[in-house]
Amino acid sequence: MRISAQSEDFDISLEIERLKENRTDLGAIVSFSGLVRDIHGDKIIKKMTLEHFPVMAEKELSKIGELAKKRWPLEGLTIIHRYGELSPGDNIVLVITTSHHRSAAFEAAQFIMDWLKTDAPFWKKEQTEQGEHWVGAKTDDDDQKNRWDK
Amino acid sequence: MRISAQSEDFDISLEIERLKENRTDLGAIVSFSGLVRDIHGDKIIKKMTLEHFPVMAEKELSKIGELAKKRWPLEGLTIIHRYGELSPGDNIVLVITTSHHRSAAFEAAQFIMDWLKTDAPFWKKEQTEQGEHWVGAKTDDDDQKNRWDK
Amino acid sequence: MNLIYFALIRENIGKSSEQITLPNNVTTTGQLINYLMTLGDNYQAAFSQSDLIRLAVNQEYVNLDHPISDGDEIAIFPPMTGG
Amino acid sequence: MNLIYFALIRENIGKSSEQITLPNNVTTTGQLINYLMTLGDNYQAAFSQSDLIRLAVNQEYVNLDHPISDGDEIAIFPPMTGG
Repeated sequence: MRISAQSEDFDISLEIERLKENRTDLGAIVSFSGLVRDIHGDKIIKKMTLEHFPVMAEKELSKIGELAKKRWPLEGLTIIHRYGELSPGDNIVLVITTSHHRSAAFEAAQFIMDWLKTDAPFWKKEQTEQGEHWVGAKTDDDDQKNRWDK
Repeated sequence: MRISAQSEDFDISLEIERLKENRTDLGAIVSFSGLVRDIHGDKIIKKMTLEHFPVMAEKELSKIGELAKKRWPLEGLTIIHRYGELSPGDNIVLVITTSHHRSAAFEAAQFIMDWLKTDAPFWKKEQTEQGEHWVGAKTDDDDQKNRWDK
Repeated sequence: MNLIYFALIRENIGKSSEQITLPNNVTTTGQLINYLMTLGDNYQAAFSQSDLIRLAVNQEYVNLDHPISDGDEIAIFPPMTGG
Repeated sequence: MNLIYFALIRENIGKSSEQITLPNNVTTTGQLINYLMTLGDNYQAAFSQSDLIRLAVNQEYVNLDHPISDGDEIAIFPPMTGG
């Protein structure tokens, strides 16, 4: 399991290659990347600053990864979350899951994203043309996470 | 929508870049790649040959893509399916979905893979140490597809 | 009528395509399969299990009751296993 | 006791961390928040909405009834919005 909270960008192909190495047993690789959007609601986003809780951020990402590995037979897992100043179009987060079968890889990646949204200690501040503000948490995100309780 | 049935390998980063171009509105990019596994059931796979129905293969992949676009608000979509002789570890299929939000991208990619398994005119023949044989269709795959009916 | 075969059905029949002239009493895909099975053991082997037969007429999937005519291209193949 | 603040709470309080000595009658996270709110308007603004407060004691998320002691590191922050 590769976990990283970092300011630098990531390279999806390189990260996929790291999980594949020379393995020939993987049947399915799912990657999710989340990016900064240029619009949020009715506001135009110029920049975004991602604040994080150092050390704890990676610990929480690891915990979420371990939860996913307990639930699905994953062969490999990478979670990278950026912090610092980002612009629209920039990468924020990358989750890659590999498995023998596709449903495990798909579901685990969704689960990790849903948990990460509410449980990883990162906070977004948006710079818009009307000034800057901290992004509020969405009850939607809680609902997305809670659907995995069943 | 980019659709391709091809013998050549694909490059995931390049395909993601094609969908991103210089756009700054995409919030979510999901990629699925399916690979040749070295084991199937209790057999060791040495090679795999993928036969396809030329022209109709791309038409069916397009139809599946259109179905997905009707169901989810996708911004971009790529489906690439290889044919010809492949080895364990080789890429078979790539699906990339982009959307403003992650659930649309995740669900559409899963939907496309589930439909593609039963509806795209490709057939797998495995070369094992015990000889070669055509892979049988799995009722599992029908079930996976049918869950989208509701 | 142009017939094309794929995968195990192609191998069992021993060719990937052929031209045939449709007998007058063959007007559906199901009747075509039954007619082909009279042409030899290779066709019988190819079509012995009807649940393992899929068809496309002019590149559209159809069932065994689909009407056909002499100008059609009929593809016959086993259930798909791509992805 | 070491306190660290993040995001809007950090901005409202006006610092990212501080050392305090815990009064004897403050033994839970909830009591700590109430105590901090007596220290000034900036703290009151930061903690005015209790549903927008999250806490971690020694890097483990806890609720407002969690016991605390002087050696703990307490982080206080709004609900997370990463991903």
